[in-house]
Amino acid sequence: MNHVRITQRQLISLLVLVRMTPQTLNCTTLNIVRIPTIGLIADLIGTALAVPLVYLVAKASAGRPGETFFARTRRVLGKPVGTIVCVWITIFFLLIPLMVLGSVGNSFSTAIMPDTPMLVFVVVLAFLAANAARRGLEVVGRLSEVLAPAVVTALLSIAVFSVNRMDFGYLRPIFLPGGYGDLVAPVSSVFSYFTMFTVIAMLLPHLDSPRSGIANSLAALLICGALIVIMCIAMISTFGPTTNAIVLHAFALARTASIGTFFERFEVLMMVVWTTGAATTAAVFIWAAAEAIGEAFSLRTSAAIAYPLGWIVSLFSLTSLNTTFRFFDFSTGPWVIFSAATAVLVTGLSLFIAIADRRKETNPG
Amino acid sequence: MSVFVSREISENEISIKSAFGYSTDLVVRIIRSGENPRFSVLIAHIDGLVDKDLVARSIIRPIGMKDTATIEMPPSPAYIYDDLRNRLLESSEVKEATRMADVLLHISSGDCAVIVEGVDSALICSVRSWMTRTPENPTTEPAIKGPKEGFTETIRVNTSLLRRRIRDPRLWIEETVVGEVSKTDIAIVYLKGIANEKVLQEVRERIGRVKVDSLQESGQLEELIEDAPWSLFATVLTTERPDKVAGSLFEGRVAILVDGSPTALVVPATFLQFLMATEDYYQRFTASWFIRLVRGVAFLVALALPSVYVAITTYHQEMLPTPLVLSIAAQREGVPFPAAIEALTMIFFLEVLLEGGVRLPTAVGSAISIVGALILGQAAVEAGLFSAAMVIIVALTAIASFTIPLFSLSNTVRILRIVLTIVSGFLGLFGVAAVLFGLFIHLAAMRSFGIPYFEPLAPVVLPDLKDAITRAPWWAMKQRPELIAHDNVVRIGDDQKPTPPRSPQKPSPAGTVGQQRSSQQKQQKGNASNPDEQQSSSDQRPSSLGPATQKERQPRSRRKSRR
Amino acid sequence: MSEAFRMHTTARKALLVALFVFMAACLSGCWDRREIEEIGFVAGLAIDFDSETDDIMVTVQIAKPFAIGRGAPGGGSVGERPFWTVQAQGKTVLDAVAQLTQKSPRPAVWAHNEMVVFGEAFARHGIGDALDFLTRHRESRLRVQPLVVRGFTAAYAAFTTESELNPIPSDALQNTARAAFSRLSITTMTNINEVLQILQTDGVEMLLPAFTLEPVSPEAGTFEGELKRESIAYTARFVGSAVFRQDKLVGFFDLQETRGRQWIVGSAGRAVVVVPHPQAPGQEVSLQVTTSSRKITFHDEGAGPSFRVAVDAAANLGDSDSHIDPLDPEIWTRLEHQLEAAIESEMQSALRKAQLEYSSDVFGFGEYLYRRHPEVWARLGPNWDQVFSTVAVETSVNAELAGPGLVFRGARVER
Amino acid sequence: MTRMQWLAAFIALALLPLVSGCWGRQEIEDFAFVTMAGVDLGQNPGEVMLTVHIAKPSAVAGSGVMAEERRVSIVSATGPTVGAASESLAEMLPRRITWAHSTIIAIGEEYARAGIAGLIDFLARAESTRETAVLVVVKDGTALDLMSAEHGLDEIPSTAVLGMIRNAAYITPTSVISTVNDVLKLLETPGVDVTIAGMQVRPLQAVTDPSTDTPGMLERSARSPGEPEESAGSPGMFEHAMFSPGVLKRASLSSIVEMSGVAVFRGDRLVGWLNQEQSRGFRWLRGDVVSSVVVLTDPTDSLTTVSMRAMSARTHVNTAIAGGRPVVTVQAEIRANIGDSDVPPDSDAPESSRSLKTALESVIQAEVAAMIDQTARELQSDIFGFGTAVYRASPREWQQLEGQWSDLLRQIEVDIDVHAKLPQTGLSVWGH
Repeated sequence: MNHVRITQRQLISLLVLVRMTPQTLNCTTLNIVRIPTIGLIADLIGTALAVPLVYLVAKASAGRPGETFFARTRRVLGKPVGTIVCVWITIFFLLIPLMVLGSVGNSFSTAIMPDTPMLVFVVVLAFLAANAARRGLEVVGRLSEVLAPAVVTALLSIAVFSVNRMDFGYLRPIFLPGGYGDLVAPVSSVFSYFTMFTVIAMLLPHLDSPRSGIANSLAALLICGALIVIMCIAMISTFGPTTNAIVLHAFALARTASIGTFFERFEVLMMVVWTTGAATTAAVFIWAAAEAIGEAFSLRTSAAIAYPLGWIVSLFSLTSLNTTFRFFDFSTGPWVIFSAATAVLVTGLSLFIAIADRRKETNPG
Repeated sequence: MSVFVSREISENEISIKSAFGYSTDLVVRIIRSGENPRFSVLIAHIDGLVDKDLVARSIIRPIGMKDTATIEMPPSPAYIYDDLRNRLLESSEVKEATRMADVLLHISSGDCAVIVEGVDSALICSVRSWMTRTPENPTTEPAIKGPKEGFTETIRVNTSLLRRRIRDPRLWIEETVVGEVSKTDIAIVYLKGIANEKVLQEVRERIGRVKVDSLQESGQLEELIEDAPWSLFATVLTTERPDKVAGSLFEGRVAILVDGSPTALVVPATFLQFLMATEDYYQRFTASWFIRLVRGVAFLVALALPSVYVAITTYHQEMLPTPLVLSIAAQREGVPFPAAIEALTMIFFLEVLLEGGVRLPTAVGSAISIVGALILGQAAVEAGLFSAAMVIIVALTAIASFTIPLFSLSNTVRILRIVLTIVSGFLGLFGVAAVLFGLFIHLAAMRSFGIPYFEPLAPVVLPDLKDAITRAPWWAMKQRPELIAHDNVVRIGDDQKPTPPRSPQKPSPAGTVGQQRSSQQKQQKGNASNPDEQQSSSDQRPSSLGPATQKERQPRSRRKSRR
Repeated sequence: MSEAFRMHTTARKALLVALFVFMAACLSGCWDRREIEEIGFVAGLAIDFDSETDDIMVTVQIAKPFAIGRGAPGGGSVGERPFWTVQAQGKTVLDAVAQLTQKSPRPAVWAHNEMVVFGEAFARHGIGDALDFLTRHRESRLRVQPLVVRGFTAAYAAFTTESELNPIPSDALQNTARAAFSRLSITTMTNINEVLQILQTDGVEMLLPAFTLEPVSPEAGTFEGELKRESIAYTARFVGSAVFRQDKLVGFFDLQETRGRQWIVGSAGRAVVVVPHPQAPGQEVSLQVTTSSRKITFHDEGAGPSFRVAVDAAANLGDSDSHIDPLDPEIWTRLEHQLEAAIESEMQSALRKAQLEYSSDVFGFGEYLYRRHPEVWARLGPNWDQVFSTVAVETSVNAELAGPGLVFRGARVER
Repeated sequence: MTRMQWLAAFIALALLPLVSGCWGRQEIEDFAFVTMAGVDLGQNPGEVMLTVHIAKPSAVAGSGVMAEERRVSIVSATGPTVGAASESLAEMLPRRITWAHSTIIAIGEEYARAGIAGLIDFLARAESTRETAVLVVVKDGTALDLMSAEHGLDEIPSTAVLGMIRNAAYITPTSVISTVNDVLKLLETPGVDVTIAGMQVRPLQAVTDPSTDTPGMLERSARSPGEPEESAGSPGMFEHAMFSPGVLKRASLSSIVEMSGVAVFRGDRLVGWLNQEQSRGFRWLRGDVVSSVVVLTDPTDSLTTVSMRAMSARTHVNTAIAGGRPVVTVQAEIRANIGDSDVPPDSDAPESSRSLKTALESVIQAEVAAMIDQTARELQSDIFGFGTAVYRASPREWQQLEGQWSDLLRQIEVDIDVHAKLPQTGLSVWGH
């Protein structure tokens, strides 16, 4: 392992930024619910469900500093199986920048610059992301350390300044009768986004104090959960029953927000958040994927494949997620299933590794 | 030409003269002195670089007065040589040189060479004296409050300016020579014990690597040792102000002085330093807190205003309030160019005006500003070539860019502004945001002599944020920059916040008085204009600089190996 | 001594040469000089045909800079129009233009002319003469935009239209045509250069944008168009395109047919297509086509030559009269099918009209054959006019719904 | 490949799309800024006629504008849907339309009766429209009437209209402000119906009719500047005042625009109107009255009137289903001051104030009751959202009632309890 180190604060802000970015774009969870409040409950349940996942992965990754999750997988499961697992998770890692870039491209085309081809946004952002990823985790960490507070402030200020348009009455009713079945889809959607946290398997070995990794990951998870709930409440009480019809929730909220009667141009803020948040998120996962590939195929330097990965990601998101409907279909269908499968796989593996290691420790040799 | 100084004085004469190609400013004189035996002494120096009176008084007169007759034993040349060196020569600094090349170097540096016949070694007397400029108010970094002296072209004067501010033996000065032909003196100045040894080693290595034939200005050295040669951003801080260099030394930085250049180089440099003026440290913190914020905003304005204007008016009209959008549209009606071209043309004219103003004598320079700003601007709007809004935007940009204290950063901003404007013409605000983000990546990845360039913003170093975008009061800035001053980070003692005596009836003798006094001292330490008191302050509170207490404090200072 | 002498002569020679050059420049120069304020900039040209006298009438609109000038003191009162028009008649276009100089106090400069308007009568008579004039003239630019007035209004009436937003009619007309072309694809954009190329090429005919001039009359009681100042007589409205065979006008395409032709030739930009609501009868949904492409293939088996045109289009949901939920896959596919049907019917109607009524190959099928299948063209080319009218053209459309705009489904309304 | 080559290749390819660039670029002066839009039914069935005001920037912002030039240009187009009509404006406009600055959307009564869902859908979906644009329905007229009417004070009609609606909504709470977003939300929420501010355009000849009031401001601006003062009733003065196309000069100001209550919808269709008192009843019920003047007949002397200025109203509405029909209890607390009175009331304060209180209470009660009569019983429209209250409290019950809610509304039982407080007397103590 090389000497790159990130601090605890950088880890938390990185995770928060990564998780909040999809929330500022297409918030698909709120589109698939029948009544908006279910989305709110789904947010809470999804966050709660993510806790064991994050805990187990963090435990498995932070247990032995200097050895990544993948190295341990390959050690415990043997090389061929371990490599397959590595490839699986790498593909999962690459799906996230794919989605984020597709989402950003569609959002820009829908809301801000309808005449510009989506290609431009995706390629420019993929270039920036690959560039940051190539310069290594410490640079990405520094970026997110600055951007995450900015993004969180932007989101909170949008929520705060649209308060005079809110009607908290829309938070009722909480359930339609016989509505427990309605929860399945939104909860799995929320949870699917939280599986992005599996990236801590790559991050924790680089933490300057690996032991704090578990606590920090959980802290980031809870911060995200709280922010998402706040945003969700703001959106539901502002848009009421139209919440699930809106394509870009945070953007719509930004267009509603105003300070007094003179400042009502928060769209600019959203645009900057989209650009920076998406580029950083894509950078994190391109870096993680590059690192994972390096691990799986024992490459000397993994930074060199950042650009090719950026290329691949932008190519795929331009061919497969180039319309809003395709993006929507993907993010509510295959993505949820794939991420759920990955979550099960990673959780299982983490458990298995933990048990195997403990057995090894108890009877050495 | 022989390699070493010869015992034959005539041979030496020929060597020296031929080495200088019989240059007319070379003075070589052979003095024959003494009664019995007579001895010959060769004196060589360069006219104009030496104090002629001093040569006559302290070299020629003692040689002439050397009375060999009184001595019983006929003295050998070696005896005369020793006698001259140890007793007679009335020069403050006498060195010996045996290699002819060294002798020549000293002669061309303004020393006087004294060669006694029969001795294969030369005495080098320091009699340097040439026209120097007295320290003046630095023209590129003027300050309203604070010392009014700046570096001169003479390295000795410059080191003396620093010595006067830091009267401590721990101010170490290492000298080396760079330049195969110009043989320019370079001084590496630092505070031993505060400066980071790694940085220091890096500086030594990089300067040692430099192979050039001549070095005329510190700017040349800067380009040869900087970290990111292709970057638009300077990774070496340049300044003309001794107080600024002294302050930087106290932060653990290393200064490099170059003979012949009134500009000192300070490394490692961080981005925010380029936005700081020395005055920020001398004014009360409330004022500098505000002024730094203003400057920060002005920096963003200077960088991005034209591009944001172009982007919003050509791509995102919905983001303007209705009255404003109609007003701008009315102004633009009839303007023949697209807004991006209009902005670029105006920026180009502005740059031409600026450059013209710099090149012209001051008297004519003001005429340029009148013709350029007033007549051209107004006429262009009236003629319908440009819109009034664009003139306002570009003028505002120009004024904002004048608030940037350091020239190297304002040059960077000038270039980036054009890049941003072009991109905004293509891609609107998305382009602006993307370019700024790319810049951010670049800045976050850059280092200056091992220190992250964008520190303390990326990585965030919480204690250092006290002296970053704004400045905390002096009594709150207890630590030197954490990543730079690695080993000795405490600079101000505890409880330095001045408070009035609690009750006038019972003044607590030690506490309040001492506190008030030390706060005064801090103020002075900032501008370092009163080293006496500063010395006494460290006497009173040895905790601040002393190495012994420094060890005590080390565990308390939060040091992390952050990169 | 000799050296000094030589220097002396060199200097003298140089002086002489300089003097000579200077004098030559002074004495002979400035033939083509024209001060900018002394010329009349042609801002538009209209050509009509008087069938009774067989005369060609040329109307030229010349800009009055002092009335256009922005912010200039006394820059024209509200009633003043920033141009004036001159008319002249002649047997040919050049003849008429030559007559113009007798009436114009300033020499006309054609370099800034961007538009030529043909009256319908002149267009039916043939526009070759005018094209010849415009290409032959030194100052005239090849990017001049030709337009055709549909109906019996004289072309010069176009100069009496005025848009409140754009004081110069030719500018306004051109910008309107551009918007109609790029936002709606209901007209074509072309220029003299392209027109000449088409005339030179076998197997393709030209299509020019057409507009009507509707008289503004208070009695009409309609508020379509702009509310005019009193002095303005007509309002211009783009109504499709004019179909030519060679240089002669043979008929017109309406808006839908024009767009049908644009789909086929692959130059449709954005377009709005209104389709019936898939659930609520009598309601409509408008779809905004953002991108489209087409592919032509040629088949020559069995029942004679045939073309296949396959169009790919992507559309966003524009708006809907009543509640629509595009996330419902069934509605989605039905909308796509309806869009496909709408585009296909537009193409078919254009094809029918061009083949059966005008037998004018405005789609360039012949040119396609000439380029891709020269051997077939060698066989069919000589009597392409007949072949074109009978050739079978199959059309197919593949439409995709891309985005819903800012909301997925609109207001839910119980009716 | 070395990293520099990778980088170079990536940059080159990344820059490639930029070469053709500037897709969305549009210079600001090439835009047609819609400041106000109006929607009517077209002449042919199924057609929509869209009329827009387009700001003339030079006329709005320029200094040397001729007094008689209008600041906006009016253009209209028809199409099967609003979106199609909006696009077909392109057929006759030399500039590209942007909706980002349209603050007012006017709706003709006919169109509103046919259903506004299409309009709302367009406004919500398009990327440049404002969701905060305010809607207004033109009573007994078309949107075109409102848009071609002149406004005395504000040169930009949309500003004038917006100002009028604001005044009516905040100062004399006899109207509501409904933005596109609000309407969209109300259409989606079960158990509540839409209300939109109403406006009316009356031909100015009616003004000369002595039976109606003659608003002075309008009368003055009706005269062209420089025209000699004539007596208000002079016959020749309004001869040219009939509306005519062509340049609308100030001299031809021919109609006045005024607020006229609130348009009541059921679903997306206009079903009826509330007059001003009923509108205020609606505002009392919603409890968002910030200031309102209520004129009372002095209880002690039936010839004098006292105007009360309500300072705040707090309302608690409870909706329940009892015996198969909705029972609504309204508890309102009004704080009011005495505004002015013709005759200083008796200084014998307690009784007088008590009787004033009951008078005020009964007026408010009557207004609320009239509003509920008109909407629930007459129009079967639930503009307050009694149904929503049921839905929120017990969604299960609502599911059963939803189908028959409009019938249930007819049988609504309302119990209104108004409690007025008169804490202050204004700046002067009464009884001088």
